[in-house]
Amino acid sequence: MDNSLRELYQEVILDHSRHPRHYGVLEAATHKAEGYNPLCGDRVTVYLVLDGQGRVADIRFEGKGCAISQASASLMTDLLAGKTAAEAEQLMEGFLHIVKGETPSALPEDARDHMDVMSGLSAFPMRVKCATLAWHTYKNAVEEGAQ
Amino acid sequence: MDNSLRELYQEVILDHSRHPRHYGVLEAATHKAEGYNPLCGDRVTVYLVLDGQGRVADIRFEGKGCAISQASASLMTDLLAGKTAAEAEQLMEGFLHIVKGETPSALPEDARDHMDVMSGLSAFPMRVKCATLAWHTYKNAVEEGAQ
Amino acid sequence: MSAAAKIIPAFDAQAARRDFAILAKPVYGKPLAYLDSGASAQKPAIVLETMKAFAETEYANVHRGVHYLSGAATDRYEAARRTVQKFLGAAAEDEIVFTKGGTEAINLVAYSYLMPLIQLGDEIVLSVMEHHSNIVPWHFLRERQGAVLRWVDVQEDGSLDIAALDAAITPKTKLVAITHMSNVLGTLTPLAEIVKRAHAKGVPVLADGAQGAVHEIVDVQALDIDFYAITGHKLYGPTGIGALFAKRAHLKTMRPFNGGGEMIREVTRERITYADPPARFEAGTPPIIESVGLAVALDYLSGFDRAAVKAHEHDLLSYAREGVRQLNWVRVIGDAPGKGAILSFEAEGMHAHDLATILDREGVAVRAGHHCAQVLMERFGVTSTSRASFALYNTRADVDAMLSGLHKAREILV
Amino acid sequence: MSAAAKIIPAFDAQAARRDFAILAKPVYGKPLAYLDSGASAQKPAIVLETMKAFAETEYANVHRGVHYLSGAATDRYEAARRTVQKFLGAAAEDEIVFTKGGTEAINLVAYSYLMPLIQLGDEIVLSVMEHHSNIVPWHFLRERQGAVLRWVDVQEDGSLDIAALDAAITPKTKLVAITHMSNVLGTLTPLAEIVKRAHAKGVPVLADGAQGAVHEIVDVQALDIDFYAITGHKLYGPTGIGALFAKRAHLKTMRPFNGGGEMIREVTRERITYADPPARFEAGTPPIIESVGLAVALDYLSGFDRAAVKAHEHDLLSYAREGVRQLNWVRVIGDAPGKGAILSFEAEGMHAHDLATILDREGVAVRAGHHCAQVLMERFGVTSTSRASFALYNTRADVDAMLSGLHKAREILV
Ligand SMILES: Cc1ncc(COP(=O)(O)O)c(C=O)c1O
Ligand SMILES: Cc1ncc(COP(=O)(O)O)c(C=O)c1O
Repeated sequence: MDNSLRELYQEVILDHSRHPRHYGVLEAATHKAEGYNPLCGDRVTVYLVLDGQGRVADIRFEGKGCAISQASASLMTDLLAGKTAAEAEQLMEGFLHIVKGETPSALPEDARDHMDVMSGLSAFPMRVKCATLAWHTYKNAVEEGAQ
Repeated sequence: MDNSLRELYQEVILDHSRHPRHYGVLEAATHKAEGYNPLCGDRVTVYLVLDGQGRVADIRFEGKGCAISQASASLMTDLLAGKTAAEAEQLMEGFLHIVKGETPSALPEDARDHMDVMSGLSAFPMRVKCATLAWHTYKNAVEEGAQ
Repeated sequence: MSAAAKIIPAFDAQAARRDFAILAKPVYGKPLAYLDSGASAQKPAIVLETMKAFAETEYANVHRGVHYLSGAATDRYEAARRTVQKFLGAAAEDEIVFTKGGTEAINLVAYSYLMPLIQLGDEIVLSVMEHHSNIVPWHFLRERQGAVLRWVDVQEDGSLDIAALDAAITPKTKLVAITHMSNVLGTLTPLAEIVKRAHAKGVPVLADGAQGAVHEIVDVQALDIDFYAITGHKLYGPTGIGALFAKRAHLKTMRPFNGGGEMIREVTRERITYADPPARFEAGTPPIIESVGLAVALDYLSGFDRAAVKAHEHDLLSYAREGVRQLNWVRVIGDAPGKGAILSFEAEGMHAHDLATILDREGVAVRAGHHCAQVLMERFGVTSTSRASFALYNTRADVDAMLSGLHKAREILV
Repeated sequence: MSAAAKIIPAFDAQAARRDFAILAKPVYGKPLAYLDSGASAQKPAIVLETMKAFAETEYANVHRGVHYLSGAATDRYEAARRTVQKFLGAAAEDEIVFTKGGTEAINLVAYSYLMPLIQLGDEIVLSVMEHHSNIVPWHFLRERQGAVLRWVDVQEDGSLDIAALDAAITPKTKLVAITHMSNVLGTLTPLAEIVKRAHAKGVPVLADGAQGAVHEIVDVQALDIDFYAITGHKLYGPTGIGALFAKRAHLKTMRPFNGGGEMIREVTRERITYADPPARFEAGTPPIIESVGLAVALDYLSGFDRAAVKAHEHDLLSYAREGVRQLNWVRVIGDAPGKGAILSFEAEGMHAHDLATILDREGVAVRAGHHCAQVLMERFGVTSTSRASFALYNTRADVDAMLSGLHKAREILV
């Protein structure tokens, strides 16, 4: 068995994809966006409650897609919940680096540990878009998704 | 000097092209057509007087073009003048064969001799259209050019 | 042993494989099982070598020059047109228009034939299994001119509902646009019957032959079809070229599509007249080297006993279908009788992209996604499928690799 | 010795010739003097070999697959886009749309940008020296939507009358469509100045760079130009491919041209949404193998000192012009200051086709005809000219062959 495959589809990822955290609609969402990958038809909707300072007071997602896109969305909600706008920004930047196999500039140790489960993606450039879909959707929700 | 060139641009051809026979407008034309070669911009107008039986009672042409197209038009008018419809048809068929280097089926001896000056064209397939322009225009005049 | 299987020895796939250098090149250290010819076929050496040799010895622009190379190139280009004519069984070479691909061939009909005819409320009949290339051009006419798209459903097994098609043709129908062979289901449509019914109501028919021409012998005269579109790169030929067959009577009335060199008769400041077909529809420098490649590819394909090739591909299809049928966690989509050599399926608990990624590492190249057929995906309630498509160079070993890859994927993902 | 001649040693045309196998192949037993690169350039070995090698090792359809070959091919295709971006000095790769050629690139602007904007009486400014590819698409808008074509004349020497151009731009002008370099006269137009004047009046500018990009270093950002069209086969690349540079702001608002796979976001029975540029304008399977060839061709060209290449070509032009000037029976058409390496002429008492036929038998390939520029022919009162166009692989020996051929032709014809 290909090692890079084992690393990509490691247990944490599969667990996230089978049992996604923060899954479902957030009726009270202040921000919301739908992401779509036209190549595979995968979809994800990200719901946010941002407080006055832009802190992620609550977050949920809903979606249909491959293990990578679902796991990535689930992982993202874990990471972003409770974070300030600046922290979230930093996390997103770090994540985008990690999945491409680049070294993120500055990232809190624990976030990095969490994200490291996704570093196997760098061997699968064609799947990077699956992993970043949720994050780009989150960003869209913040910037253009005010309800 | 390339022999095939000498044969193509033999004196008879150049003479026809420099001093075309039956050149000019035929005011009394019963039939008329304009031919155009979009590749080189060459033009020829063929004027006919057809009598009741379709005999070529008179013929003229006007045009602008390369030595081959002008010579061919001039030669054609020499050949067609006075011919019946059936004879003209046979001449045209014979000519189309000769310029492609094929053997015409049946052709009066003297016409064949006249046309033979054009047989050098078969070595220049890219120039065949120049030689056939006048003939196709003649045909158009007969079929669709009634004045 | 089936009748089809008995014919197989007439075609030697192992020998044919040697014509395709890429098939011998391992992927991630594994033998390549290329099961994505439905997206694009690999090209035999003779195609690549002839294109190169042509460019090294006879290349120039076509039609415009009187010099030797220009004449040689023009001869090759026009000979390629005759090769396509013969391949499709067209009555005359001037019924063949070279395009940049299958998509452009269909767009040519949309822009040049249908656009000037369409009035608000006019209808276009198409099936739910069309490729986007045979959907979007008609959607344009809906968006821009108020045409109405009339969709014909397929049955559960993926076969075309011919009665539904017949019923969909009304006095307002201006065209039936239908695939010859579905790139997802493999379904072959009864073109002759479709044409008969459409013509009975005075409606012309366009067939998208991007897949059909690869697997079936096409005879546009016998079909009496109005338009038939093909694409070079699926026919073992180069990219950048395709062709449209259109009946001469249609071509004569069609207005130009792209404007430029070659397609005009005369241009002045005030007005313009157009060249006769097919030149009228071939604006600009055409894909000259590609036309030579396409001709060689068609000759290559026609050089085989096509029935034997079909039997071989069908053997692979049956073998693969049998293989996945034994996995009760795989659902095949498309099982129409007599279908062509394409197998689409869903595997329980596995998204097509994850499956394809795992197969890839096993050297197995399949397609995953909506296959440019989202309307069909919707029809079957899926967002994507996995697809294995078979070409003349595939063997049972390729299928075996896929089947064993499926097991590995299940181990990893489920 | 002129200043230009002094720079020549920096570029070794004899060495470059060895990259072009076809140049060593005699024609009618005579050495080939290929002076028709303005119609289409020959292709260096590296282009042909790379295309073949790519097809033999990394070929698959692009964008749609997750398997190895599909990824490899997609990488090459997108890398080619970046090569074009760099070649034209564009700010971003998504400002480059691949097309089938220069003609389609201009038609794309006509269909996708201008067609939806044109109202009855709106004007398009173009020069009388445009190639049909930069005339006919605008005639379509005249025929179909009542646009008005405003023609800008050239001066007797073939240079653009910039004051006339300025005057032709009115409040009704929707586009200035102008060649960068005339394929007949060799005239280079002052694009930067044209753009400045047009933009001052709020009018966008399209440049037909089919010839210009071959001989000039293009920087679309420095020019601030809106659209720039190129074609692969004149740039020492393959047929079947070209590209359009368009400013991102334009691409964003432009509607689709061809409809099909790749260019959509989502397709349902009722509606359709489109992909972002450049994909929106690349319907169907693109010219994949050709994109790889084009990238190599551009790298090949850029690998030389372009100023030295230009000096070399200019030396050939001067040498040829000097040669024909000594023949008082030859009239050169197009003598604009700083013009590019194309020489058109008429020879007294010889029709261009007869002349070209005779030159051909001497191994000299020139173009004869209207060069897809009938409006220009009319302007100069001719129906055709002979044209020698120079490429990096030409030498003074080619010019000598042409000059001696001219004498022979006069012997025969006059
Ligand atoms: C059924 C069908 N139609 C049309 C097309 C479009 O052909 P192309 O992409 O070569 O333009 C394809 C292939 O993508 C296809 O499978
Ligand atoms: C000035 C000019 N514009 C446009 C074109 C059209 O390019 P293509 O024929 O490659 O489409 C050409 C070449 O034929 C040209 O010389």
